Amino acid sequence: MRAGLVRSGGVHPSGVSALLAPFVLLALWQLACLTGLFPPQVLVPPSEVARTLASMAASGELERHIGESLFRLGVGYVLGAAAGLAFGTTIALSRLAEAALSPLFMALWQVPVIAFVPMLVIFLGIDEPFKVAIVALAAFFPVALATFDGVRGVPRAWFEVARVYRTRLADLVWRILVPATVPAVLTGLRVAITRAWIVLVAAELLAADSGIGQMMEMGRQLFRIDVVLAGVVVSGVIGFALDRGAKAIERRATRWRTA
Amino acid sequence: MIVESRSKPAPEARAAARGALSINDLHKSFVIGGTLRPVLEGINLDVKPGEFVSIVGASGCGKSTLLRLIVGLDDQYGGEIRLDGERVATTSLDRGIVFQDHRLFPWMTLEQNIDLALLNTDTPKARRAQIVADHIALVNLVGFEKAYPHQLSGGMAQRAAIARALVTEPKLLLLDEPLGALDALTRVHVQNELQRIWMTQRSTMVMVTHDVEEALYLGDRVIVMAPSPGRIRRIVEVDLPHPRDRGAPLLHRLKDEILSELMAGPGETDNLVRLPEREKR
Amino acid sequence: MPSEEPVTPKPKSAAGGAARGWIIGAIALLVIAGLVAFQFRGKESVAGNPKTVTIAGIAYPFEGRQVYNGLIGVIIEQGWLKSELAKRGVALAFTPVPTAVGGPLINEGFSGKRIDFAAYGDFPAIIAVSGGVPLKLVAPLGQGQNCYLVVRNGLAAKSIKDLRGKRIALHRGRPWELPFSKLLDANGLKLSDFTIVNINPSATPAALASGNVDATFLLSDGLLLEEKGIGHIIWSTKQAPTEWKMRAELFGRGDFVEGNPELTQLVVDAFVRAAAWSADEANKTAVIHDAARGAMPEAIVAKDYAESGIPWRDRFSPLFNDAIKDHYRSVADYTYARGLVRNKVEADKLIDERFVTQALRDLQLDKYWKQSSAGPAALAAAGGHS
Amino acid sequence: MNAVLSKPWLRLAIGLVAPALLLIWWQWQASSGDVRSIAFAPLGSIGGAFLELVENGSLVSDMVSTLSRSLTGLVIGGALGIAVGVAMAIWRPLDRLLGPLLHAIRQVPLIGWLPLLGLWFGTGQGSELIVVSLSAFFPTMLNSYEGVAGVEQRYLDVGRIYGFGAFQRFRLILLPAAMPLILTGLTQALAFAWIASIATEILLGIGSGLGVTMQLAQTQQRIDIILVTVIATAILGFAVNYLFRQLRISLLRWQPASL
Repeated sequence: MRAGLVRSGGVHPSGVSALLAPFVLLALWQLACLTGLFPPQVLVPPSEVARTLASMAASGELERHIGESLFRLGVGYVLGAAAGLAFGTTIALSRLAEAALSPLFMALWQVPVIAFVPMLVIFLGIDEPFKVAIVALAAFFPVALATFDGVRGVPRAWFEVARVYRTRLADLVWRILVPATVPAVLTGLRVAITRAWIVLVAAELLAADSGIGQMMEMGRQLFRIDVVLAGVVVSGVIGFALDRGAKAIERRATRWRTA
Repeated sequence: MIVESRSKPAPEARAAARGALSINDLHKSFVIGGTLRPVLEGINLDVKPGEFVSIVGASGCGKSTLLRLIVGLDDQYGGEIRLDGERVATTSLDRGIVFQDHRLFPWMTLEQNIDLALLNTDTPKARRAQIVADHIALVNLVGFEKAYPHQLSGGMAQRAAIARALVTEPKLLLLDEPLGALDALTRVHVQNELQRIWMTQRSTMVMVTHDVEEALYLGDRVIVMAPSPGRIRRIVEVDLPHPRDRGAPLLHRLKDEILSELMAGPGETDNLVRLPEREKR
Repeated sequence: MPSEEPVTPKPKSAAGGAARGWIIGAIALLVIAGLVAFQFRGKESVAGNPKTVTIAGIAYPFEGRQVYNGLIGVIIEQGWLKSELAKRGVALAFTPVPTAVGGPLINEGFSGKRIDFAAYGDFPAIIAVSGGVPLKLVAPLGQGQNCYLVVRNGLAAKSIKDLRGKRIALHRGRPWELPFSKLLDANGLKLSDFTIVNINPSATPAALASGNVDATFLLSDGLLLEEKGIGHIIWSTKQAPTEWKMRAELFGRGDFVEGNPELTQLVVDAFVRAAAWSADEANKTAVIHDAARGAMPEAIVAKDYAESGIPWRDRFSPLFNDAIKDHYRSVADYTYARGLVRNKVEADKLIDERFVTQALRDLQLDKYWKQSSAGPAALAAAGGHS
Repeated sequence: MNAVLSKPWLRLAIGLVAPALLLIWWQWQASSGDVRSIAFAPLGSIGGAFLELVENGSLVSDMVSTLSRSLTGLVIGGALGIAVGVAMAIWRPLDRLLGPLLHAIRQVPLIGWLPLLGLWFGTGQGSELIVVSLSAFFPTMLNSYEGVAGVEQRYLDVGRIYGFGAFQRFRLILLPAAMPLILTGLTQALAFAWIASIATEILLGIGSGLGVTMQLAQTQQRIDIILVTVIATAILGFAVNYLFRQLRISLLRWQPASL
């Protein structure tokens, strides 16, 4: 019976079936390794990856990697998202700002972060500020784009009402803009988290002594595919948790909006 | 098959035997917050083919739910709903409906919106374009065939929705407060259009409305319903030929009668201002 | 006729708009189809020959395709190996691998049995063997690559001792980590005497220029740093015994070498022929030109190759000697000591000299190369190692 | 002010002000003579490098190669993304089964997949296309799912009334209603496929492409060539994005014009 298509926001996938697919995948993976068809060094069985994860967790190395990565992600993301919100709102509200800045914005939106590396290293050195800046850049673009769409989606009538009652800019932003744009902005924030996380790992490949990206790069150099796969599991789980968190916030914030 | 002659024989009279709706002992309840709340109880109604019946009542008397059951969007009910003897279980092209929000697909032009109703009928492709054109003319929307819904006004969109519902020549046409969202002036125009279409098409029509005047002006009979649980309080016969004169004294008398009945309420001493319950769609 | 309500602009003549829309749509589809087809051109499937010998090597982007700069490039040009194998109904295939991630890609290829031979570095080979992939060193490839210690401008450091306590950029896990540790041992220093900063070579120039690091240890891109005026070289493996250099050899997959000695012999013959061609003084300019394709500029390659201590011919000598055995023993010890590998590798079991000696006899080249005279004397020049 | 902005050529002029300021700031950095000249090549040398690359034809072949790789990835990844996203939105158990797994995999950075991809597809031709298609797949899947799940029940009721079969419901209601979000997904997928295409050119070693030139320029410390590739990326990216916006406007002409 085709389940109703009403917006399914409320229904949280029940725990069991959510874990079913990953579990089946792991079982297949384990089987594939046992058949011996694939080289054990590359297709490392999940049991082996679990053992590596356990040993790294015990030695505190895993915790150091995750801690540093999440710190960089946190600071970078907040900076990037805040800048994105501000920029998105300004180019949405002021036609002049949009005409002046959006062409440059649309051009830079596609440029891979690797191209900014030399400049960033010059200005920020190669330690934490450099990596935080890269994460901020990655988060800035999706948030700015989503904020722009969000603010532009606000019906013009609402602005006219604000002008009629001569509301001050602060009230306009706080009472009208924010509630109206929250859904679009939250989607942008959600995309930005994933982007920031993936770019952070790339940045850690370039220059870092710790962090998930560095762990995976070293793993690959030293032909320790189990370490690489441990990195895959960790980054997948952390990324997924961040994404679900953002989705939960998005769902709660858009409860008032019926489909 | 008895061809019932109306006072004014319509040019292309449909076979009059189609469109006989009979509802006996219909009851329906919803589970809201764990408790079973009856919404409709003991509904018995027989609509003769070609008849126009209005249903009027305070909000919460389940009139929209009744329509959703008749059209087949909701098939959980007790009792019997039969159209020309056939039990109503799911949707069918024999029963058309017009909603309060016109529900034209925004991504289709006016023409495409009306044509989609014929998609699953056995009308040959060649004739479909002609049928659509005829119905667009019927609702006076000639020249807007290629317009998108956002380019039409409320009244025009509502008339388009009526055209879409009629194009399959349903035995029974249901109207769920079709004019509720329109301004007073447009509403009068569309009422006249509706009456003119009904007289030419001769299909059975059941219209739900909260406007008593409208119910009386259009309906051969007016079903007055009482809320919680929804049941039929009284059936008022309107013995006037069509098209009617809005100023007819009979209409005014019946209007006052029905209004006083609706306002009195069956002895509940609830205060006048009662927060309208969100009607279950 | 009921009066019409005010209506938004009359819908424009849809016919005109639609036609134009279709035309644009068609053009767009054509362009995309063309680009997608462009992507799948030239992907000819490898001939379904039952027996294929696959050799992997570092490849460089040059004029839109992948080129091999070293001996593999010469083998392809000579075409001798391809015809010899064809006589035996065996196909020859090459797997290009980028410099950025060479080692791991080849190791993954070896373990998946998709690669039979690879001309690549000592570190990744030892790492593969310790990871359980059986490899055999079937032919040495010359004298190895030079590494350079570059110090940033404005820092008056003359030797590694002066850099004690300073920040040094070193990309961990890469082969040139070993010569750096030998330099430290030779000067009685330890890694912990410095702040080692782990940076990818692509970010190093900017770090050195901005003073975020005081010095860096890397391959011939050190020469480029000097030429660009970002730093100056204060030491290089040219001043150290040849076996300190970062070495690359021809490694074969253990089971392939055991199972197909005859084919392995042909491959080694081809490498020795190419080495002989490259070692000929007359081909020097061609060798340097080819080595610069898609890699370092020619001038840098020439400067890197210019070494008074090693005659041009010896640069490509495929002869096994004790220096090579010592080198691989030290790689095995270092990688194990540093915890880069989990189980220690028996360097001696790695080496299989049969094929080179046979090749030299087959090609009458056994007197072409003399045992290089690099011995303890050269060690002294490396900074007073006792 | 609006009068000024309405004339297209004036809008274009305003749009060029910001890039012009950026170039002036750039030139000032480049000619500062000290450390910064490493990261900021003067405009003259960038022009020179541009001519050099155009003359030997590598710039054009790089652009075509990267554009064709990212568009192919977009076509494959996009089509799959829409199919899976729509299927998950229509068939709820599939969503509960596959959803969490796909959302977890979406978070894993590229470096994690390379060893496994290398194992199954070899370093040859196939794997870089898979990586690019993957990076295009996820944003399209996410947005197609949201698009179809958000279709209002009242439109589906109309479909039921007129006896729509499953395929008619999909073609006439679900797809058009979800089209705005599907197009948003495709725009994001284009940017991600583009960036992934450049990343794979560096990590997997491909004959030609903007990423290859960028990597080579980085090893040869030719900052001017890096900047030429960056500018080429920005211009090409801007152009393709502009075309996408036009496609969106023509496909969604049934939507009321926004603010």
